[in-house]
Amino acid sequence: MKINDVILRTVVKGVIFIILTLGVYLFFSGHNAPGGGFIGGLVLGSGLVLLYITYDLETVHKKMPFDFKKVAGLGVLLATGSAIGSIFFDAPFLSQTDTYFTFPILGEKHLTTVTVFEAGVALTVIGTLVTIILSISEDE
Amino acid sequence: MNNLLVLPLIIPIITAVVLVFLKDHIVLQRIISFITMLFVTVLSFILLNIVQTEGILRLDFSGWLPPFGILFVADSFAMILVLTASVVTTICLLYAFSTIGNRHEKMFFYPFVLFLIAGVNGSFLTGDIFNLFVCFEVMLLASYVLIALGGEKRQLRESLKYVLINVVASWMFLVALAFLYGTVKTLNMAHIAVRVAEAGQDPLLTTVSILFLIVFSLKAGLLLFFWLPGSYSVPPTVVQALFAALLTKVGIYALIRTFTLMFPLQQDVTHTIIGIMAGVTIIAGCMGALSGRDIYTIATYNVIIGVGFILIGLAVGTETAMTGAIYYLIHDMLAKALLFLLVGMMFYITGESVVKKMSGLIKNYPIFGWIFFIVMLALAGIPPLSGFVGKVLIGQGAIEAGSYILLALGFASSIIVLYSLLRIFLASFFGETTISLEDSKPIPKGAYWSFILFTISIVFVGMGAESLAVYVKDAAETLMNPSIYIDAILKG
Amino acid sequence: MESLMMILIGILVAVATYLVLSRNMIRIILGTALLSHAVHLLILTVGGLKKGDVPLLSQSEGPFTDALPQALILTAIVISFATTAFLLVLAYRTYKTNGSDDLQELRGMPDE
Amino acid sequence: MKETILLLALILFMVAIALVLYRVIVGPTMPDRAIALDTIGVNLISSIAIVSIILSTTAFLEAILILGILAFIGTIAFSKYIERGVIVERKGDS
Amino acid sequence: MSVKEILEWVAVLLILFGSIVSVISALGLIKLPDVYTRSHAASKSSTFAVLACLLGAFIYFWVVDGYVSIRLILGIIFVFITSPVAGHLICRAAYRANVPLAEGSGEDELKPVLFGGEGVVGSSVDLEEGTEK
Amino acid sequence: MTIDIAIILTPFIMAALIPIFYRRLRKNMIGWVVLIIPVSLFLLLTTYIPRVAKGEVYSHTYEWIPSFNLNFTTYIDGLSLIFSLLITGVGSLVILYSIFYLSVKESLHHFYCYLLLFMGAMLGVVFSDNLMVLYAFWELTSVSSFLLIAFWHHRKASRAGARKSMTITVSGGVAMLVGFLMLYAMSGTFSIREIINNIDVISGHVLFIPALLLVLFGAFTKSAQFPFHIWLPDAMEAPTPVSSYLHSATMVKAGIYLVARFTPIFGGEMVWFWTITGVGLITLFWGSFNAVRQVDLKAILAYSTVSQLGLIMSLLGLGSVAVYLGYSTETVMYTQATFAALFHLINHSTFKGALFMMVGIVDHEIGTRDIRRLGGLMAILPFTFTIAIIGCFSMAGLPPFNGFLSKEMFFTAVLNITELNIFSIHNIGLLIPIVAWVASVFTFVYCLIIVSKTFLGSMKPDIVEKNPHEAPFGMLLPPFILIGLVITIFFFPNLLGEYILKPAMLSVYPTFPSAEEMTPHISAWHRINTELLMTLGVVVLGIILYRFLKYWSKIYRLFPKQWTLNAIYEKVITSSENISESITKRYMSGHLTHYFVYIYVSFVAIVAGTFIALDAFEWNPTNDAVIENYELILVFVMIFAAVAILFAKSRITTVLLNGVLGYSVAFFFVIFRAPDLALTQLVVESVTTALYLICFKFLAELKPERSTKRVKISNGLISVFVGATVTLIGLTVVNYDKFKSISSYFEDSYNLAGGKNIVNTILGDFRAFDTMLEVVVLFIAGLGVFALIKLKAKKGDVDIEN
Repeated sequence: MKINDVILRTVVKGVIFIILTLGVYLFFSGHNAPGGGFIGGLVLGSGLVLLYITYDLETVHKKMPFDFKKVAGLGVLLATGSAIGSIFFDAPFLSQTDTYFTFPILGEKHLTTVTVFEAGVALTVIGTLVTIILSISEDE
Repeated sequence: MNNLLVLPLIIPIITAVVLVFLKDHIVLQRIISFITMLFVTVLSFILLNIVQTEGILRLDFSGWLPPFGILFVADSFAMILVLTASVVTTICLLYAFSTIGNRHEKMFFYPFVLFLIAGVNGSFLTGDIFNLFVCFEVMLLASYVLIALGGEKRQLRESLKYVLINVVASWMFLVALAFLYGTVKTLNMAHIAVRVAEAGQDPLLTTVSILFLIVFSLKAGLLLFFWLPGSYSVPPTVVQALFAALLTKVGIYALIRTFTLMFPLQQDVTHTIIGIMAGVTIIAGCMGALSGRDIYTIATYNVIIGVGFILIGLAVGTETAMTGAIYYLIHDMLAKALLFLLVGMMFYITGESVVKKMSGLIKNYPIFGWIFFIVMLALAGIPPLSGFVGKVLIGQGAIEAGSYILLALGFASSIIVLYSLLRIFLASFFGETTISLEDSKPIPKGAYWSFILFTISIVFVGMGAESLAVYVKDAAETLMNPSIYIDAILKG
Repeated sequence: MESLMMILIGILVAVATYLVLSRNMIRIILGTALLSHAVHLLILTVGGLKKGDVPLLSQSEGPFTDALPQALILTAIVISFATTAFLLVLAYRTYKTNGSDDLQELRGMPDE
Repeated sequence: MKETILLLALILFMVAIALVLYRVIVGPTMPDRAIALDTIGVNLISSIAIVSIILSTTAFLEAILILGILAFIGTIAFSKYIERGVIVERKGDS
Repeated sequence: MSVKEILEWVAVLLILFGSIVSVISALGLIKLPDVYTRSHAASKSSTFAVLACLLGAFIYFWVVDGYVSIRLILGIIFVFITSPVAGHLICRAAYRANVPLAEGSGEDELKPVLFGGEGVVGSSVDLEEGTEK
Repeated sequence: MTIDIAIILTPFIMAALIPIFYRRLRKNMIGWVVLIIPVSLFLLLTTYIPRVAKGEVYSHTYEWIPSFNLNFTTYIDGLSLIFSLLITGVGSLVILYSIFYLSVKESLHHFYCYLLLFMGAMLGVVFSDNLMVLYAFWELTSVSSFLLIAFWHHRKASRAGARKSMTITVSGGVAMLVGFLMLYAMSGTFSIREIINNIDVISGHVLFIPALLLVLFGAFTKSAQFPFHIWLPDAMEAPTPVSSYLHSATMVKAGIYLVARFTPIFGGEMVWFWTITGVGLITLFWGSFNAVRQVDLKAILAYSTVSQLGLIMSLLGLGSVAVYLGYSTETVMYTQATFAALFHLINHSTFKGALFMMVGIVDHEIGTRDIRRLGGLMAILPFTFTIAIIGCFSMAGLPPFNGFLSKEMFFTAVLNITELNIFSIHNIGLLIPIVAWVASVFTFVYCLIIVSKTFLGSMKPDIVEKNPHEAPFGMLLPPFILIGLVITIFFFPNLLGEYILKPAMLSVYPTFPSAEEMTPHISAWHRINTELLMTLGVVVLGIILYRFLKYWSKIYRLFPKQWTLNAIYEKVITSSENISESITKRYMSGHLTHYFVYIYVSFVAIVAGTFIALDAFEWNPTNDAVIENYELILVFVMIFAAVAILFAKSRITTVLLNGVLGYSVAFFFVIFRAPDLALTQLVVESVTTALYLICFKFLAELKPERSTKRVKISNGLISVFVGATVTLIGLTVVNYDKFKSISSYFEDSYNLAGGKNIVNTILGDFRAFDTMLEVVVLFIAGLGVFALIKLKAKKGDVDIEN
């Protein structure tokens, strides 16, 4: 029995952008406002899961051919790597630095290595979340 | 630079993640994981020596001074355990190479082992109580996966129990942490010690410490060991060996830390309870070992007896006893790992786990049999093998402190240990050989190597106890004088 | 409020314990979920409630509520999520291989 | 006065949540519960908005949006579960 | 009373209004006889309530703090878009899962089209305690 | 490397070398190569005799674990020299004997390896001054004797005997270790000599008597004293050379050595005197009494060994009186008991060694050791018969053999002691000579049995058929050497006394000024006295008893079978196994619920117990934050939802209610000013709920709990208690305000770490390490889920998975 999901899919196409934008926003705003890598990652992950729910594994996989385990692994590497980086500068492990950069359009921005760390966190969260849900869904 | 301190934790983690990307390159995985563990072992040995010369090391992560940030602290006690754990893991890897099989290897077996050891090392090194929780979880999650990996009926069933019990234990840990934070308002272990001392460890703080006692007892298998026999007998042999060698020891480590560093002031309450629990654990362990009809049961109950014995050292609480406990910890980690590897190998070559259904193995596997004999003697504390020095020192401490009941229980238990293992040896290794040499399954080379390396280390720990004495004495001194630790953290 | 929260936590814990003590896998897992809810509230409560403003420097001058328990809870939430995910999968794998979700039927002797 | 009204509104929302909880518990069918949970989520959105006003902070406004998103995802998931027993399908047009 | 104050009052009253609607919708959710009618109560009234409430909050922050919250606007839009879809989906699911209509509903014209008059669909999902499996 | 340590280590080195080189040798060569070791050691040790006789002692310290006072201190004095000579001397003979006794088909390399290990361990025991090293070697003798006894491990009886001997002797060793540790605690040293020097300091200590008893426990188990003697007869399953070595000359003498060695320390105690004398005499009697009823030649010898060991032991006990009394001209006569003990020790080794070898020959040539199937062997095995008759008569205490001399001295000692008026000897002291005499009668009887049942009478037909013949020369030589000694010692006892026994006496009585006084002149003939009359009585009554053996042997049947010591031992072992099994099975039920009950009950009992016992509860709600009405409603909503979960019948309901709880928690986070938490909790809760739903595809619907009402009520009670414990402690904790939180530091986060969100700064910077690990946890979980799903047990794959 075929069930058509036209309404859902149409709405999701629009909504997904709100979600992903929100995720990115939360990720970046974390340092000064609620949010951060973890929540950002979760929201992005939820967005992806929403796609999987609305469509199906194969369709989404064609569009996004990632191995999400590796995405998660990359995230861990990024997080630990940013942490271990400080060793080479003779600073204690996990030391973070921050500077103010002036970008052409965005103006002065506060950049910290925490962002790299948080990016690692976010990637891991996305990767893990999707891995878990996909693994279970693929199970016979 | 003290940054070296984090390496025993971070290197296994990074390697593990890298290995995830090398999913199908099994040989590469083996080589990399082995080199990593070798490196960690060497590194922890170097660190141990640095601690010797320079005193307690600490690494304040991100440079935040204690008590605000998280930090790693390396005193001799922690480093000894890190070193032993790394040695055990390295040797166990050798065993794994030849026995674990492709299916496991492709399913991230090595990454999980590395995560496990990372969590274990982290638990030994951390100086922050909440971080201890997190390190515990790293270790536990890895152990959950390792125990369930394979997906057999029995395995899944027991792992479910194991996981559920540990989830509840983790919950209790969090409750204890909440209460601890609610009272002393700090998380750094040295700082907690200072504040507890300031408050004179009043009744509420003692209650909180007892809560920690329960939590760590669950992990260590002290009195609350019900989960242990079932769950230690289902996973693949290497995993069993790693669990037996590492997991309960982390709980023991935490217990010792808690009651020597953070809550040492109400010993008549806390140490009495620990003593009673240790005594009951030994009795129950002995009964289990006596009742066992199959090799796994006997081996797992031996783990429990070992836990009780080490904690007698803590309950007694003198410096001699503590020295003994540390020696015994080292011994127990090595010998229990070897015991489980041997027991697993017996199962592998005979397909049986019931003692009486095997016979005469020594004919076809002489080295194997004699190594079992040696580990049996070591576990029974027969000199000059590894268990002896620890046993003697714990006994001395118990006499100094006048804890004669614990003394009697502890020493009687070694007879039961001997008896139970002797039963295996006599029934399974001695006796008529039923299988001819040609028909018998060969033991893989890697397994032999791991047996031999473990045996060498057991003999070394016993005969060469003197070479460890500097470290162990230093560790015990630090444990008995928490101010050394506290000063190293908070002053400087 | 703290006292009220403590009572609520106590009730949650009691319910969770009862669930954990039951025989059905799902109930037990739900029990652990309840336990984690309870402990998160507990950590928050022992840090002191409503003692200050939201811990955002951009929003107020202080005093702020204790931020450290919040950070701890965050970590705890993530860990309990990870554990729950694994536990659920383990539970259903066990159910599928062993054919029962009743822990009493899943006893099995250690030396069978 | 405004404070009181806001508190009153908050209480009303709580009452609404409590009432809806009845539907979650009693059912009798799955869709009933799903709808009720959705409603609870939506009511929580409103409550958070009011609390934000009372605490005069904008820190929780993200929570509002997120709660909206989650209520939506949750409801979709539920509806798929009710309809097909599966939430994520393996192949298209199965 | 300045404009600011009036707006504040408007905001507060909007919120109050929203809360009252929400209670009514909750009552409806309890009182109405079957899932379809309850869905009606839930999706319409509670959407309405939440929109009123969020609008109130938006106005309040705007007026009092001078803070135009994009997140709130986004939230309003989001709820406005998704709430009907959610209601639709859940009702459809309920229908396809054979949740019966309340006594006294009009004739079910969709049934023969969807289920071919059989009225049986192989849903394995538990709908109601006692009836499944 | 000096000589003394070389003596100890050489056997070990050789033992280690055997597995390496044995393949290169012809099988029958191994024994000859091994023989070099004990012979050369023996010769080496004899060179010490004159020097030690002059009163010199040799001591060297080698550091082993100096940090804990575990040093390898060798000590050679008169006492250790006696034993070391026996060990190497008898050892040489036994190896020589075994070369001919064991067939080349046996795994000889194992045999000699164990034997050398044992020899080294024994030498270590007698040469060690450090208690811990002594203990180490002591256990090593147990272990190596275990291996020797289990040499024919394919036989069930061998294994059982080995297990028994190992269990009993190691238990004794462990007890002894505790005793040693107590000595250390009292004296602060592990050196026996230093302890002897400090004896005044420690003798009043509370631990003194327990230490004494524990050390004796060790000695008694090793020397097969009643009631621990039961391992010795079973140990006869070992090959005969082993029995003749271990159970005549060496291992069982280790306990004797220990007692002699510790006499200077403990000798002054009444407990010491009575325990040793009493146990010795009981053993003496019990061993000889039981030897009579045995039918296996080796079993007779085993019990006879037990009995003789009891004799030596009781002599040492009698001799300890002299330590108590201290030196004076009158007390010197009591030291003669010790002298007799040492003398008999040597004598026993000679004749018992010979007898064991004799039995070996019989067994080897005839194929049985059962006296009911033997008889009339005199004609076929004349040399063996000679050995038997000399050995037995010596054992029975007849002249002209060395046993006569020591037996006479034994009688003297027991008679002397009755005249003493200490330790309340006057009450029951008369028993001592009576028991000794009765036991000697039985000794005489079993000696007769050995000789006559084996060698006299008529030969059984099945033996004749086999046409047996006398043993080869190599097998006869060692026992003949021993027999030669038996006679030699009788004629020249004072040579032995002067050169070997005299220095040993000084070791036992270091406080006595001269060894000369303690070395009596041994003479075979003295005037007719009580001792001689006693010997005569033994002979007469012995012959009578032997003649009428079948009439009175019925008394053995009076002992019910299930009450023999062996049966009790077995019963204790099996019942302890069974009891442990039933108890363990009872609580280790495999029920997760039970385990949880244990955990929760101990949680409540221990934590709440401490909490109440210490009276820690305090509650002061005045500092609480205010409660708003809407919060109250929310609390009720949560309680409702939580309780409803208990009664929910479908799994979806429970999950949804859990979701409600989660959302409510999130709302609490909002109320309590935790925006990050609220966000996270919302998302996590939703994702978790989704996970539940996804997994439900594979899980069954809830069934109603099928537990009984009692279980439900007890579970309910436990739950309430757990909840109450958390609440009560929590209430107290909330009011605890002795300290300020460290988190005020973080409020400066913008300046410190450049972030305005304090929570996020903590997570990303102050406590970033937690976050990093938490990410790792998440990653492991994800990977784990993947692995768990993908890696399924293969169908039909039996659980052999390594």
